[in-house]
Amino acid sequence: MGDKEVDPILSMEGICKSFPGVKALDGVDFSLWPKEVHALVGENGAGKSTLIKILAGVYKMDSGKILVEGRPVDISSPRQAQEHGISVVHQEFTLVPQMTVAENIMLSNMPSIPGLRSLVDKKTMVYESEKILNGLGVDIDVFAPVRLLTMAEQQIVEIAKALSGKTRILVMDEPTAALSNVEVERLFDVIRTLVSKGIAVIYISHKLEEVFRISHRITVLRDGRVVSSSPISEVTRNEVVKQMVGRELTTMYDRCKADIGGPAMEVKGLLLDPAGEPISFTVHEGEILGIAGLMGAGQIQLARALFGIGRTYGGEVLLRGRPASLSSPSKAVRSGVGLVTENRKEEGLVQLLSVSKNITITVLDAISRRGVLSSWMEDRIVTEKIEELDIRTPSPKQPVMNLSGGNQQKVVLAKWLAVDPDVMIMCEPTRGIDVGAKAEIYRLIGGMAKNGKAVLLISSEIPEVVGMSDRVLVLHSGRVVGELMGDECTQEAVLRLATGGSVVGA
Amino acid sequence: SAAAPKIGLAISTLNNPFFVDLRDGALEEAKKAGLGITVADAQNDPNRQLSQVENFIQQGVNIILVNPCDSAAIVSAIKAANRAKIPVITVDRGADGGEVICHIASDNVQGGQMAGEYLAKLIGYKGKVVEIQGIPGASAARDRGKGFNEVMKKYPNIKIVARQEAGFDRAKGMTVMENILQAQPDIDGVFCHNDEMALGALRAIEAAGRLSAIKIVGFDATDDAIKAVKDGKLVATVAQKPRAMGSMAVTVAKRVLDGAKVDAFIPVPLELVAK
Amino acid sequence: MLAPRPVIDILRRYGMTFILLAMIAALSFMNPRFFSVSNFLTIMRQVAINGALAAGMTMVILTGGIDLSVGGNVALAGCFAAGALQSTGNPWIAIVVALGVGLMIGMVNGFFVSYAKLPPFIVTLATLALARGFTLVYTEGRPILVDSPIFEVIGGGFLAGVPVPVLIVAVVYLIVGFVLNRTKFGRLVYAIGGNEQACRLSGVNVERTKMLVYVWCGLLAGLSSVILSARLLSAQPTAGTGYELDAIAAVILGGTSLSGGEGGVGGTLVGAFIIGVLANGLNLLNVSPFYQDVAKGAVILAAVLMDKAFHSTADAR
Amino acid sequence: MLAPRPVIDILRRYGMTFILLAMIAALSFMNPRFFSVSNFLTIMRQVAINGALAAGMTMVILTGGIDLSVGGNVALAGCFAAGALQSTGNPWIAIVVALGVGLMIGMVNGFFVSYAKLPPFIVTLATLALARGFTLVYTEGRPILVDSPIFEVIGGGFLAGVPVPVLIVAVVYLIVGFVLNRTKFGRLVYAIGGNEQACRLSGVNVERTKMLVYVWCGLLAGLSSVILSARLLSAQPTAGTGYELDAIAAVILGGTSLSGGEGGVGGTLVGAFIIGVLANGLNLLNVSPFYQDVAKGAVILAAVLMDKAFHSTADAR
Ligand SMILES: Nc1ncnc2c1ncn2[C@@H]1O[C@H](COP(=O)(O)OP(=O)(O)OP(=O)(O)O)[C@@H](O)[C@H]1O
Ligand SMILES: Nc1ncnc2c1ncn2[C@@H]1O[C@H](COP(=O)(O)OP(=O)(O)OP(=O)(O)O)[C@@H](O)[C@H]1O
Ligand SMILES: [Mg+2]
Ligand SMILES: [Mg+2]
Repeated sequence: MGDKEVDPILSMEGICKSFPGVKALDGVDFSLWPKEVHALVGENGAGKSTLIKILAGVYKMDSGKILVEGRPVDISSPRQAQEHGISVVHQEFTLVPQMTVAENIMLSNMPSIPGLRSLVDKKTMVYESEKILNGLGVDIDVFAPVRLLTMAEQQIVEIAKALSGKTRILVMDEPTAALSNVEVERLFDVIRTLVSKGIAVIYISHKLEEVFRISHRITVLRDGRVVSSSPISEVTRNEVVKQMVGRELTTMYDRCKADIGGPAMEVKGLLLDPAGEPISFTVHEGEILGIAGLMGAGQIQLARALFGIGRTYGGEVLLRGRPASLSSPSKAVRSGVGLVTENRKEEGLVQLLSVSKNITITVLDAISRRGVLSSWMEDRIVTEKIEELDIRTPSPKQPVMNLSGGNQQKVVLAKWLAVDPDVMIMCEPTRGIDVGAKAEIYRLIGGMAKNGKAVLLISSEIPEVVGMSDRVLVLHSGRVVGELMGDECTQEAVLRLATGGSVVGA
Repeated sequence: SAAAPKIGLAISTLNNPFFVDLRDGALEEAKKAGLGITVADAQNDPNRQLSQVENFIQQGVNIILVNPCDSAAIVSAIKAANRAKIPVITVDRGADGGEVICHIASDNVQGGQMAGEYLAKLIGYKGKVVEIQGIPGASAARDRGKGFNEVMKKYPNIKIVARQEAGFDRAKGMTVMENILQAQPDIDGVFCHNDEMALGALRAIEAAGRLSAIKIVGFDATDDAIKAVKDGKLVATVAQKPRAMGSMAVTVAKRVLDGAKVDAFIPVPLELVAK
Repeated sequence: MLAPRPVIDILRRYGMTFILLAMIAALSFMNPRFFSVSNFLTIMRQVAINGALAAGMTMVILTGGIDLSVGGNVALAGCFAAGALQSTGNPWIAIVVALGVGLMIGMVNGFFVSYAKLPPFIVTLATLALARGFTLVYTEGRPILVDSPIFEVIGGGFLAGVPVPVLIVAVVYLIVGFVLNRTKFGRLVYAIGGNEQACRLSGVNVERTKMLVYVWCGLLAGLSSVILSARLLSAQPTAGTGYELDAIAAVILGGTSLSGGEGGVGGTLVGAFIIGVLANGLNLLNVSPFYQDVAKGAVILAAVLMDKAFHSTADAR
Repeated sequence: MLAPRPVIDILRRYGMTFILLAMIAALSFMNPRFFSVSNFLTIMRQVAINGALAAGMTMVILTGGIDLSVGGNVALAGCFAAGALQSTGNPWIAIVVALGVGLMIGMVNGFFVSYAKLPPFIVTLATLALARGFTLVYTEGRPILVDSPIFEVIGGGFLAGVPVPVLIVAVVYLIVGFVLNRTKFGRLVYAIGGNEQACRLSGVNVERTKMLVYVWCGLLAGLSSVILSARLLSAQPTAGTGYELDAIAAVILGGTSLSGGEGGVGGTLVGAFIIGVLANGLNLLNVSPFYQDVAKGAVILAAVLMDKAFHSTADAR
């Protein structure tokens, strides 16, 4: 428990950091005591990641100082941060895709053969990494190359990596954005164990429910300034939300259901695996169809198959009653299907390009005449989307890589909202988005349905799926195990099906 | 084909009409004599040439004609052939070691001297001269430059105002000459280490309208160069008679294979081609 | 909000241009003959060929690819064109042949890179060998005369006081600049270089775009071959040897990254001029050929170092 | 889960090896003299130099870099070593000089690439020019004789029936393979090529690792220069021209990607052999030199295409 009598293990005082056009941090004071989990919350772009990147030696602060155990320290590289016992799980993954899970976990602490410092001890590496993964309660093949893992698995590897060294201060920037409940629970167990051993944790998350369960202290950032910092017991969730977004939020999943029309997409006997079971379902115009399941249940694979990525072994897909060939993403897009990928960094965005160029990449035909782009039409769409999604960027010309994680996610959404496809498949659309903006995005998704579009919503956040969908399809190890509608569609029912149970009363 | 003795001809480069002519001379003669012949092109890389001679030895040729990329670097290839008891004849460029039955060549140093003397005479043994060199370090560039500069040193009133390199290449020759023309308001003569560069330099000089004032001498007497001499655009080029050299090499090879004795050095006379 | 730092931003953006200007100033100081209209025209004429090649190379490199075949392309296109000129006597047919050969090689490269998904380095290395081989087979190693008044004008003529090759290349740069900055295709070139997978998942036809990029590069190599043989009034079977490296060097000096996605054709022009001015300057100063390579290496290294220094002072972090 | 498909996986993994074997089979069929112990020894001796260069190049390319300076390095190291041999008469000193020069050039490359963060293409293009220039200045364009029994043994000797250069290169491959697979440094080489930013954020000393990679490459170029001058018993100022392309081609044919992170030195050896066998076979078959480039281009293209086909059939998606 954070104990004010003890000296803080870490103090950051008067931290300022500016980027061209943005003052990301403006005199932030932040203290961390041993044995505490200190939550850092705030809107997208509030400066959370910037603060911890300064702590991690990624960015150099403009002014301010950092004290570790009361002594001023100079952290100008990630290596120096590590030497002070600071380990970080960054918001964007820092994995080497071609290397194995074990090698990634032990990358900065490669064990060597006793007496031969430069030789890698592969046995110890495997043993150590398996130990860490077991501690996290997951079963991931440590010999698998990371590029073959799902996002959730990669997230866990990322966490395991931070746990591999001798850590005194563990920083986690949205560690659970890609995790489902089961893994979150395991992670919390690990965090509690670490805290009991005297490690201090900085925990950044937009999932306030988690924040209130795990942390002892909470600091709210807003526009690069600390709005409040207090023990968790002294604030309520609503107060925190109000401090973050400056207003109260009442309803999240408020949408007036649209009129459900004819079938927009019919999936008939789709085989994702030669030995698997065929998947069939229909989604109608104006309908939001949720697809739920545990990690690895195959939702993402299904979504990708419907968008022409990855191989299928049979079955057909009808769009508005007509057979459609969705053999490649470009064909899918032309047939009126869109896909918000779950991995925004690798698959969603061109990091070097500006916000505006990322938004319009899906609608270049619409904003050009005989191949020549019209900057007027482009500006119009971009301005509209930036406003609609409240994308915080100093200018539409800002390279997307300079945006905060949540704002990057909004750009991914914006580029698909700009297309407005007949069938919108969304994988984890609100990953990394703050509570304030989430409600807005839900409203936009609802709006799509209202305009007669069909939405396939895939998310590991069961409340989101349940709250938004007209109907929920539950997957369990590659099979459709149930379909829930209306009152029977509750979190408990979804979870029961997803873990292999059966529908009550069915 | 097992009956006819086989000749291996290792050529330094076929990216140059001179050596193409040499090869053609050899091929014609071999055809006439009914000998099998294998040609290898080292693209001016001595190591590749060594590999090719090694490959000839593997192939079991009866005699090797080699036009070395470099006199020093060819020695180990010749020694390898010596070990395999395959006779070696060098063509155009000599070898610094190993046992060579016969060397057939015209002397590049002498050619440089001829070019120098002729150019000096044409400009009245005084004035400003430019030397455009071949690939630095290549033996033809070394030898031709050596002969030319020996002559130039004899005449105190001739000044070499620019000495630049153009890689034996026509386009580069033109570019380099353009640049030199910018720097030098008065030029009386230009000597180029080969005709390709001379023809490039000619283009630059023509374009600058200074052809009447500048005498250009090339080297190799390629078809294009001879035509330019006839048109009065180049004043001269040094003919090495590559075709003759090639056919001579095969003739000598046949004599060696027939067991006859041959001279250790057979010079192929140089000739100054001028109008 | 930070105060804008216009000076530093300009230095950062136009670093290489300043370095080019500094080179020109230094050379003018060392040899007054360097600084003359006629010498500048000479330099521009000389830069034309590498300039045209480098423009196409910029597009290829922007997508994260590379084209090593341009030199072989110049040789093959030039010799075929000269052959066509000799047999038909019609210079326009010859030009069409040159462009056609360039286009064909570009299509072959593009096909293997984008549809067969082979590594561009090895594909274009193979087509380089193929082009060189076919050139030798066709010419038997001998140059072909180009005898046509039209070619004489293209190589050595003037229009409104500007050498024709310079005009041609200026137009090329305007077009390529326009294509890269203002068209859908150009936008996709950058996007694919930045993140090919993200483009594919946005429904972009990545293959067609990459294919087209190699076609452009091949076409511009064909155009270069016309300029080159017009300059020499002859087509050389060995033409273009090593041109790929010069073109790539111009692109990278100009700030386009080999990994793609960043840069542009304006920088490439500056890069091509740096290389051209350097060669011209070394000739004018009559630097011994033995020392020219040393000077060249040192100047290139100094240029990128200085450019980097501008960037670092401008960088926020 | 899919059933394991061992045959396809082997094809996928060793595709290029099969292609090499197929080439050998075809050549043996076309010319029985090809298939003989002495010819294989000849090929191995010929492959030695490119092999040593390509081993170092593999490391550089695995980190996502490139080293164009190896050819110039071979020339400079060879000439300095030959000079040292002439002046001291001690072949061991000469060998140390060659390795030292290689190491130095590697350090210069490494410094500018990793600490000054300049693009490797342009840095090594500059050091290539510098090395060529210094070679010319030092030798004044003249080759230097290498007259030493030790060098004769290195270039042409046998040990237990195996040519010495082949032995040297075999040891090089064993060492480099071991370093890449078993040492921390080797694993970091792969990691940096896979995701440099991730390595940096993980506290890996990226700079030192990249520096070392260029040092290795330079050192192996120095070693190649020893083998080359021992083979030729002379050091050439123009030695090594174009060797960088052959080395890079071997690396890429061997399955290492130019973007880094994937591949290995075993594949590179196969790649170097494909290039060597092809050259040897074309000579033995008496293919006209004019057609050799065509054949070379076609075979390389066919090889990567076939390898790709193996991969595609093996790919699940
Ligand atoms: N490298 C950069 N260059 C320019 N601006 C940056 C850079 N990194 C962050 N910013 C800006 O700094 C501000 C703070 O960003 P930061 O990533 O810290 O937000 P965050 O609180 O982590 O948000 P999120 O919840 O969306 O992850 C944002 O306005 C962002 O645009
Ligand atoms: N490209 C690939 N190659 C090999 N295996 C893969 C590949 N992509 C996914 N997999 C495997 O297929 C299974 C299903 O993956 P999928 O991404 O569909 O899961 P998911 O249900 O989306 O899980 P999560 O909720 O964790 O994202 C996983 O076991 C994953 O490791
Ligand atoms: Mg963040
Ligand atoms: Mg998933």
